[in-house]
Amino acid sequence: MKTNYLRVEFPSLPENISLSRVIVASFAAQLDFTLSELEEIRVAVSEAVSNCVIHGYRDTTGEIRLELAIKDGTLEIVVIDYGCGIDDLALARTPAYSTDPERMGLGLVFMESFMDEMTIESEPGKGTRVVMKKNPERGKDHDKPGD
Amino acid sequence: MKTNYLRVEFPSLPENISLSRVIVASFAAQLDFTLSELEEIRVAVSEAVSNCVIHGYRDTTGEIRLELAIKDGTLEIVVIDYGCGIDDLALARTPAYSTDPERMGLGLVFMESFMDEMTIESEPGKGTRVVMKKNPERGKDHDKPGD
Amino acid sequence: MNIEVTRAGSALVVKVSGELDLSTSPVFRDKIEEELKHFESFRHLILDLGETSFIDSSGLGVILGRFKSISQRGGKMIAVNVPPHLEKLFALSGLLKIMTICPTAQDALNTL
Amino acid sequence: MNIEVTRAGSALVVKVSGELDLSTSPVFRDKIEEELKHFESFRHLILDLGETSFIDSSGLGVILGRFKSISQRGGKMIAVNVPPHLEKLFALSGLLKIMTICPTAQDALNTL
Ligand SMILES: Nc1ncnc2c1ncn2[C@@H]1O[C@H](COP(=O)(O)OP(=O)(O)O)[C@@H](O)[C@H]1O
Ligand SMILES: Nc1ncnc2c1ncn2[C@@H]1O[C@H](COP(=O)(O)OP(=O)(O)O)[C@@H](O)[C@H]1O
Repeated sequence: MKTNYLRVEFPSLPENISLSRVIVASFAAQLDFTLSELEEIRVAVSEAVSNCVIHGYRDTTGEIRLELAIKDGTLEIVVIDYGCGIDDLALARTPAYSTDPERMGLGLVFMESFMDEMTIESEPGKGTRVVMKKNPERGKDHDKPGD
Repeated sequence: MKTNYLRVEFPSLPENISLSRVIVASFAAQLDFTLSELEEIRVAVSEAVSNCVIHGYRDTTGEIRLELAIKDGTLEIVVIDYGCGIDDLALARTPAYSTDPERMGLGLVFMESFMDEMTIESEPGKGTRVVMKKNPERGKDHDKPGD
Repeated sequence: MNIEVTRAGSALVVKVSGELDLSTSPVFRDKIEEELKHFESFRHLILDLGETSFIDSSGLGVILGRFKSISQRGGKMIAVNVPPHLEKLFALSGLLKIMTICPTAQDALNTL
Repeated sequence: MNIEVTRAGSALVVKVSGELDLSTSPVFRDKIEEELKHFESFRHLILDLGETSFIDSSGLGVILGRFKSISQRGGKMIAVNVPPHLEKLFALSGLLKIMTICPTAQDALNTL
């Protein structure tokens, strides 16, 4: 079974959100995800990285760390910021809840819906760490050729 | 003038060479490179990362580090391995020279031809560090919208 | 992202190509608000998503914002040529409940 | 990368789609060597690069290797539908000096 990883660091600039989607989609393509699953992964990553930009670092620019891994046929995505953190995690996870009146409060909902597993750890003033996992629907008995 | 960076670490697996091309091309697209220049950048990165895989780590797997930056409108690409290193740099840079009889000895030639600047530092037993720079032909007075 | 705006009677037809996310959605918002400001005669907004490759919650947020602008004018907002993966997002976000979807721009114009 | 092999008289026509680099070139090499081994009647190799999106020096290396196999059989190797950015690589690498390029596979077959 294939094992691989990719660790990425970049500043919290809006134009790096699309870059993070490209990186994750290309990495995830090493597993046998369907196009529709890759689309879901792209949305989940986009939400997690956007949150670091908008909420974690707000009007400042800080560093975002993206850790990708393939372990036992599962894709693991970790998104980390060293920003303001989340005071009340349960509240933050409530659908339609947002501290920003302009936003829909759907980012965490999408991450939960589109990935098999999603956990958040956060410490106010220290930052936030989101871990997401997803398995290809087509099962684990299907490895890509040429490896 | 835009400033950005991206630092990436991944294991020296052959399937990560295409991944590194995708990452660099997406990052480089934040500057105003032509398609033909992006093609040249893709080849240069492919050569540098392939060298880490084939020569730097040979039959072992080690870590490759890719550091990308946009500074004053110039793309900078640094490719680092912690592998065997190069004994004789001048010899290595000779066109058609290769320590592997199966290979063409053109990797360093391509990197030099396709990038504006290319330097290598290497220490036998410690590893190799290649720095490449390229400026978009279309000039520095042309910044992308939306930044 | 690229935005193409055309006019059809009392409707503004906006075709979005590429990706609508945090970095591109302000451009989308400003472009539409500007058109609505300059042309008081527009009541409806037809959003053509046939060439839209990606939308996330930041993109949905600006779409919802335009729905509100249009509703305030007493107009309708209709999305057309919506690819399946985007329709799923619309459903999940609840936007499907307030926004109409039609197969094509012509179908949308016929309902106005 | 994907390889499509067809036969045209004494020539093997190999169409490569996608990227030819360190990770895919062994598959390319093995596929062609296998065909050449099984079918002694092939003398020539026509390499269709119309759908090849990327080649680096690892890819050029396996192309050169196939040129050598074919030369040993007294055959010719001809590249067809070569995109401009690949022709530049062929020139830089010196491969253009030993390998023929034709616009289409039919043109190549006509020269044999
Ligand atoms: N990385 C983060 N850093 C700080 N706060 C966050 C982070 N991610 C989420 N939050 C908080 O959780 C809330 C809900 O997030 P989310 O569901 O993504 O919705 P939205 O981004 O639309 O606000 C945010 O409004 C914010 O207060
Ligand atoms: N990262 C590296 N680590 C160790 N040796 C290297 C590295 N990069 C290049 N070399 C040495 O330099 C030589 C020339 O490299 P290059 O021009 O890329 O040609 P090739 O890869 O075809 O051998 C290689 O054969 C190898 O001996």
